[in-house]
Amino acid sequence: MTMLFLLLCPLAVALFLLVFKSRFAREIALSASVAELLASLYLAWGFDSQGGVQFAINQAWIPSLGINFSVGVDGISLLLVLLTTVLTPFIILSSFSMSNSRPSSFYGLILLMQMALVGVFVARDGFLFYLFWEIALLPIWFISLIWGGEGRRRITLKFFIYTLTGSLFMLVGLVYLYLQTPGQHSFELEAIYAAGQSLPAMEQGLLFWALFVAFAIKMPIFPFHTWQPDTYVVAPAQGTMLLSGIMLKMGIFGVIRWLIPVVPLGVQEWSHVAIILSVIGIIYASGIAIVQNDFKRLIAYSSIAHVGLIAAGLMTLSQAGMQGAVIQMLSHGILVFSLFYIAEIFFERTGSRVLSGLGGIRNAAPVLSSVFIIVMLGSVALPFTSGFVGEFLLLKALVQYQFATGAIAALTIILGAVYMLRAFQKSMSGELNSNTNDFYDLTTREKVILFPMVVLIIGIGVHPTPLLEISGAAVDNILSVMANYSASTN
Amino acid sequence: MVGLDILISLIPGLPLLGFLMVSLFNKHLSHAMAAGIACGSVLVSFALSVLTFSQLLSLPVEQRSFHVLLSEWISTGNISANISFLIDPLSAIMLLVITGVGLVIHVYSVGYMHGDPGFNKFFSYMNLFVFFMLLLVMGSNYLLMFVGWEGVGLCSYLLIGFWFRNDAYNLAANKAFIMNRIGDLGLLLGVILIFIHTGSFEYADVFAGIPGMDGGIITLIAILLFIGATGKSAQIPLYTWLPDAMAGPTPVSALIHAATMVTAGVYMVVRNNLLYSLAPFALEIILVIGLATALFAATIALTQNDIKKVLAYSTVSQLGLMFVALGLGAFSSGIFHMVTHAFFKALLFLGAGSIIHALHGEQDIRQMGGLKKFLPLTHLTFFIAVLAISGIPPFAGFFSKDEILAHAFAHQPLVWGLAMLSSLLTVFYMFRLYFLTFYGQARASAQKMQAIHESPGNMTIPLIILAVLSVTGGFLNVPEILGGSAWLHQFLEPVTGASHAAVTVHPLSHATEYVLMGIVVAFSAVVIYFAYQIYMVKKSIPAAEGAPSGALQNLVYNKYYVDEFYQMIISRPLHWISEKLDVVVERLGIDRLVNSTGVTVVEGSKVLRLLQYGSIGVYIFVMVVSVVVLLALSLIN
Amino acid sequence: MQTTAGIPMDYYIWLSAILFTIGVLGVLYRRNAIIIFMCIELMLNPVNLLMVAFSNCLRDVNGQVFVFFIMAVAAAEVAVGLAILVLIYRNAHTTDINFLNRLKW
Amino acid sequence: MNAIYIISGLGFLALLAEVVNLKKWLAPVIYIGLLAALAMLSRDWNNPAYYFGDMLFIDNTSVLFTALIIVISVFWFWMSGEYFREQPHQTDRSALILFVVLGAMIMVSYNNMTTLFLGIEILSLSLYTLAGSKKESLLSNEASFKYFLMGAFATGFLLMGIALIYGATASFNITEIAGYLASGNLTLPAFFYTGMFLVLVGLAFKMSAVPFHFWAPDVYEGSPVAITAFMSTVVKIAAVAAFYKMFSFCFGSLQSSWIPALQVIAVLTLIVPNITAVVQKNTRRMLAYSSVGQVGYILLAIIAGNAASSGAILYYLAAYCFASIAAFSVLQKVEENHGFRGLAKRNPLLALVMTIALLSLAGIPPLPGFFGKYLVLSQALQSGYTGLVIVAVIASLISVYYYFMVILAMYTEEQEGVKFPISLSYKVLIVTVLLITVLAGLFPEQLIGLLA
Amino acid sequence: MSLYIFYFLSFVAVLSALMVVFSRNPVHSVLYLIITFFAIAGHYVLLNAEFLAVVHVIVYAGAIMVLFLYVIMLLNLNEAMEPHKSALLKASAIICAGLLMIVFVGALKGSALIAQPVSSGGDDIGSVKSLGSVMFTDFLLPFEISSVLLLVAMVGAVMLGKSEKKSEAE
Repeated sequence: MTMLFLLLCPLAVALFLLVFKSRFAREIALSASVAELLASLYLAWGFDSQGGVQFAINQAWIPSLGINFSVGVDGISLLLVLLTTVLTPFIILSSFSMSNSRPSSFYGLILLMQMALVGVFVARDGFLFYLFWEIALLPIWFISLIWGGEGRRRITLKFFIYTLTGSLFMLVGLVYLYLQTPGQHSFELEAIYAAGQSLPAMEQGLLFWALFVAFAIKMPIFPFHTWQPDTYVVAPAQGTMLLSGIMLKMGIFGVIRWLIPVVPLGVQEWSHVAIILSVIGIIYASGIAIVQNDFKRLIAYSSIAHVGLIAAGLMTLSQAGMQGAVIQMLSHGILVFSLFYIAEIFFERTGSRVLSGLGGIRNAAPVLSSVFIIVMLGSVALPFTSGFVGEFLLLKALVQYQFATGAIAALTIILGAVYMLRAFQKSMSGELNSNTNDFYDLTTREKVILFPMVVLIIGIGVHPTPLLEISGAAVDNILSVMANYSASTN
Repeated sequence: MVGLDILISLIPGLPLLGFLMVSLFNKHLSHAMAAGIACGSVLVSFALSVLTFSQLLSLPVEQRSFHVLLSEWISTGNISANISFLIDPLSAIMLLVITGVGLVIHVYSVGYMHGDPGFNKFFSYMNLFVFFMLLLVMGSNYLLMFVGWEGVGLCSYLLIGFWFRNDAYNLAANKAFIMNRIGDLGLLLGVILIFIHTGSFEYADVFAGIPGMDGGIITLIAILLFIGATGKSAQIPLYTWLPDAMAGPTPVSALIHAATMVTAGVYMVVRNNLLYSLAPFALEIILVIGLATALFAATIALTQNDIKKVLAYSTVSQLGLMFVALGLGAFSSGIFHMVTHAFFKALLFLGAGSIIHALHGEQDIRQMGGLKKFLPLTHLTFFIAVLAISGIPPFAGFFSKDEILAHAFAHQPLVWGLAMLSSLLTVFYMFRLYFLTFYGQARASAQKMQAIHESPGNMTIPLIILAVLSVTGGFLNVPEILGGSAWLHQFLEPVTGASHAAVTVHPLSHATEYVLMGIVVAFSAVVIYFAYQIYMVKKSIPAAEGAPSGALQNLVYNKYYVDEFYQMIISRPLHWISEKLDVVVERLGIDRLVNSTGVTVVEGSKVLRLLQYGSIGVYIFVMVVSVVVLLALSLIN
Repeated sequence: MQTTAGIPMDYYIWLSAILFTIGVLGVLYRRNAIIIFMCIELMLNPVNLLMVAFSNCLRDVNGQVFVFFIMAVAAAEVAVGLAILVLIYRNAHTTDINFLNRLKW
Repeated sequence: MNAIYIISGLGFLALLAEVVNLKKWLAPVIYIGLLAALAMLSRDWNNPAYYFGDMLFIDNTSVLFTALIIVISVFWFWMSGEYFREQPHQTDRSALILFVVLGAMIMVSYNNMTTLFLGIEILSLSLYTLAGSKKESLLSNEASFKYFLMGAFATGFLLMGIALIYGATASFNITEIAGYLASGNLTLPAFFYTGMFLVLVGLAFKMSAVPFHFWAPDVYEGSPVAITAFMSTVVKIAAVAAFYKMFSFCFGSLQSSWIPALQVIAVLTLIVPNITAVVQKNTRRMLAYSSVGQVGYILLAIIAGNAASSGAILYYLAAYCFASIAAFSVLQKVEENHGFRGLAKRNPLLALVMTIALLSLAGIPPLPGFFGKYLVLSQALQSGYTGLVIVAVIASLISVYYYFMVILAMYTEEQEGVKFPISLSYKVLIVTVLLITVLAGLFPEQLIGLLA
Repeated sequence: MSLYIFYFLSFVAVLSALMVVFSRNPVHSVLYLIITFFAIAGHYVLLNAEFLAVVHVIVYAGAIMVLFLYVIMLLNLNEAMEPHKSALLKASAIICAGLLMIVFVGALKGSALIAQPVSSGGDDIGSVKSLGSVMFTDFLLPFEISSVLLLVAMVGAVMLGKSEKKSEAE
């Protein structure tokens, strides 16, 4: 029931808002997202971290094509659902100060997006997964298009087509797997696993690429990332938050759920390439972030770097790597949301996100400054912040995988510090200038948004164990698939 | 009676609490209350440290270790890191130094920071620093040490950039953080490797596992950890942040950049003495780098005119000396020097702070002089500190430095020679500083001289306390030949003893030791005389900025252009590469490639649409051709 | 195989092919819409001929019946086609097919 | 079968309405007639039978295609009602349209070359006139003329093909021909294959498959918009159904000989129009190219030649037709009101409907266009045509570009011009089409299952 | 004997067909086309399809070509108004048609009929009687729909041909 509510509540409210334009759109949307949050917390409450898939619903949908409405959560799904439901109310809240000529559509699209994101994370049917995956693309595209900034037409179109390219290859891959399922074909997760695992190495390798490219584009991993910085910059703040905070996790989640256990041989064969690309991406994106002057663009590149580390760690196929990836997904979601919100606050106050035009904000806004420092520390993975736990686990996995790779990837802790400190210094320190003269400190609403994030950043950093426990069983499951598989082939 | 576990947990817990209270209620607390909370928390911490220390002492030697498990931190799969504390002789000594010196400096700061708008913030940061520093030394595992390690770096960053309106200070803060991070990278990799090869982060488990490890790995780990140390303890090549870090308020320089944080590297190496003892190559590296740093920094200090810069380079140099000790395998000597150095260097900085305070921010020694009569107490304590750092018996520095030199001689006379050279240079520049500051003509502007005054009590009392410690600190470890019992050495034995199996410290004959002592003292006296001749008799004043000077002097004055060198080989290329990555690779390369697929389609579209020529003749023509082709294809089939 | 008149079936096929090709040639060669239209009629005739020949050859009446329908269609097409041509001529005063090229690209 | 009687009767009625001056009653009569035809169709469901000797064969497949044609026609009349009323020759046009429907119905149920040929001609001749029905417009004239001339030319090839096949098999009856070909113990004369390929050309022309598609963009652009809508839906269904029946059923046993050619045609049909559409500024012309491009996917299903192909084709056509009807309904209103720029502000409902329609055409889930493409591609993949599938995927990516350009124009550009109202009936129409589209996307099983 | 008649008729048909294509005057084209039709009618006679031959002459020569001629004269087309294609286009048209011919040659050469007669119509398959019986039994439906076809053509032609002013006045 809760599962259905999680999917239907935002959908229903979204449709309501899209069809009947309401004057209280934002209040309605906020309530819906809070209800969603409560529902997901209820889910977490009843979740048994030792159990397998829970709250499952499996209903035939298109039986002739072997497609079922099959949803359920395991630990990893649950955490990502929580990330989605936690961030969405804050994203909605963050938009309250936005001048918006079509609020009803805006919030409708955000809720639609939430539905799709939750759907992606809970789907246990290949087709359903693809469906939600694609549906998620539409609202965000419209949000970026309609409420976006300069150059949005070209950029959002590129974004859409680029990500669609990947998705279509994924679809081809999924259909191929579907056709390999024995008897009456099925998209059921287990069936797809069985089908993929029974394929010879060569085909698994090809399938790896068909699926991986989709995920790599979504994350994005170097060199499939060029849609991302432009899109982040041009999208409205809430769009960017959705994109970076939650949506890019779809790609990582895809790798965990729909790639590694599906084609274990293919993954084993090609994970090295994926790791190399990811590690290049870390250094490359960090390097570019260093010279960015637009704060949003800087965050965008930093996000590529972070995601590169996640992907690299994940591809080591180790317990630490996978756990690190999961926890880092949550952490990154929170951090990047906060960063983009801070960027938005700059923009609202000064009309600019250009770092060289800011400065001295610390004088005027000590609370914001403190929050920024904490978020920044999380971003550079200082211990006792959420960023550290994941990054440490990921680096551990990478070092274990290969020392040199790990060492290169670990450069991120230096480069990350370089660009984040630079951003902080340029925007916050120094004397106030003509742009920032009228800067004022956080309003109550902004505090309501940012303080919980700060609490989460430090909370997860100091006590990550509950989260790690939730995902532990699921991660072990996936790893045992790999282990069984390599045991049976050897 | 509360359990000792809880008391131990409170040692770092209280400063954390202080930090939280002061920072969360920043606006609502008066300066006095904030100062009270901050100093009070450190005071209680200190008291608890003393209590813990006494508890430790009351136990037999082999049981002197408390392990307190506070909670689980990261736990997944086979990875398990706890928040747990280890109190053993080494951490107990560190506790005392940190909370003790920390307390003194907290009190001093109340006076020094008086009236600063960021007063509360300052104390919250200071408390946070104490918390992290305590975590660093108390943590019972590598990961917790790393937490403290990074945490103190953070506080250092926050406090260097404390006066954030000044962009130069901010840049200094960034530089400190980033250079520390370079070191941290090494440390982190080392820690990860340790875990991978021993399966645990806990010191106890790791030390048990180390002997079974491959020698190459041990050396690699040792070097990686030492990279961490070079960052935090400002050794070549990562030392340049420390002089810049003097941008922070002077108490910060005293606490963080002289007494405690920068010695974390020393602590870490001593903590891992077993590991290092099994990696002789790493020890060699430490020795060489320590020696080089000691000499290099000392020469720079000779020419500096900023009072804090001189002290900063002196710190670098002294830290180098400590690493020389570590490199020689004389771990307890390193700790000994660290302790005494904490006393007299903190005193020097606080004294300098007092001077700066008195002169309203003036830091250039060329603008000082003749301050003896205006600041008598400061002068006296400063003089004690100068004597201590110069190794004049019976001040603290004499004992600790002498021990290191003795070990050096035993290892290799050349090492001894170089180490002694550096310590003689130290003597020279310290006396140069001392003479230029307190004697001769008052060169400060009249305006500044008018308002000059001795610092208030809450600043001078700390000076006195530290002065006493600088005088007596050496008696902690009076060597046997001077009739002492080398108490500290004995006390640390449970910790450092682990390395004895692998590292043999050659004992020197008593005669040799006496001779060495004599030589050092004699030479020091000569150097003092020279300094006296130059600065008291000839009354020479360092040249003003831009005055012509010899190439060598220029080189040294400009710190060997190391900053510029780094700028040239790291910073600028990094920027250049980043710029090129952004503009060339990203926009003209990858993105262009992506866009070009789109452009190709659009261009293709422009071409293909011409096919739709509009004229029926053409359409039919193409149709017929298609039919022909189709039929021809069918024929071929 | 031969027709009842003793002429080999191949001959009719060849003849039809030639006439059909001439029709196609006319469509390609001329620009006057009416002539082109006539040439299309010229293409239909060999089809008729072929049908009849096959019908004869196969002794199957269906082929001839089909020819009636082709004729009916041809007549209907001519009616509509010429109506369109007249309409265009009324608006454009030309029957040149190349003149009608506003719709393109 | 009765449906065919009803539709032809309706056609005559429409002509009579002019004579007896009952024009006002015409529209309701047509609706009732179409619905009655639809009801009659249900009697043929699960009741395959030959009619008129063996001229027609009505089985479930043809029933569904017919039903689709009639349903689309209902919506078409609804959509074009207002436009029609303002034009002369209302009854003539209605009659011609009904005859097109008749031709289309014959084309989906034919069992004999003769019926096929006559069905095609009834349909084509009506369309030639309808395309030119905006008589004063030179563009309309041109469209009509191009369509006519090329159509007649293509008919020549079709007939030549039929004649050659007749010569080789001595029959016009496709069931007989199929049986004859399937018997397999004979060697066919070479000219049979020529005939088959000429038939392919003739039918491909009607379907507007590349390279026989040249008429389509020009005719779609020049004709009155309602007629374009009709051509791109009903006519396409009929052409596709005829092609499918001819090649999958009649020539099914000779797959190996026509599949290579069809593959080439499919690839061209996927690539050429989709690329060409990219730079189109005129939305109607863009939709024309898109409609040509959509045929490529259907060809893919025909090539795949699975048991499930007919279901896939039917679903694809239904999805495509509903989206097209929606798109053209909007287009019709928008062309009268300053184009698509800034439509979202001027009439959000139309913008929404257009967006959904375009998304469906582009194959974005969960809209039916996606399921259509999915079915087609999965079948092609199942039959091992991976290369073709990849071409189709690339083509559909390209198509996203030009569909989305319209959406961009609607949502991001500003256009001077006031909001414009649309009638209630029109609103109901487009909302209905929208709902059908969305529901068909959410519950595809029901439609796919019909032919399973 | 009939072979010679075949050759003669074929020669006439091909030659006049070519003249249709190549004569400059539209009226001449029409006349040549009529000759072609007559030649083909001759073929029908040769093939025992006398009824068809008669119908052919009536429909094509009598109705269709008259219509053509009527339109040409209505539009007053003559040699002077005849648009000309460039030599290049003409050449390419000829080459293209030549290619089509070659393909046909390739496809049709050596073809032998395999199919056996399905309905044994005997020698009188071309007679009115046999045609009629088939037309109104087997081909009843096509016969009926061709009425629709003609109706469509009629309605269409009228609709297009009607003067617009009149319709506006309605």
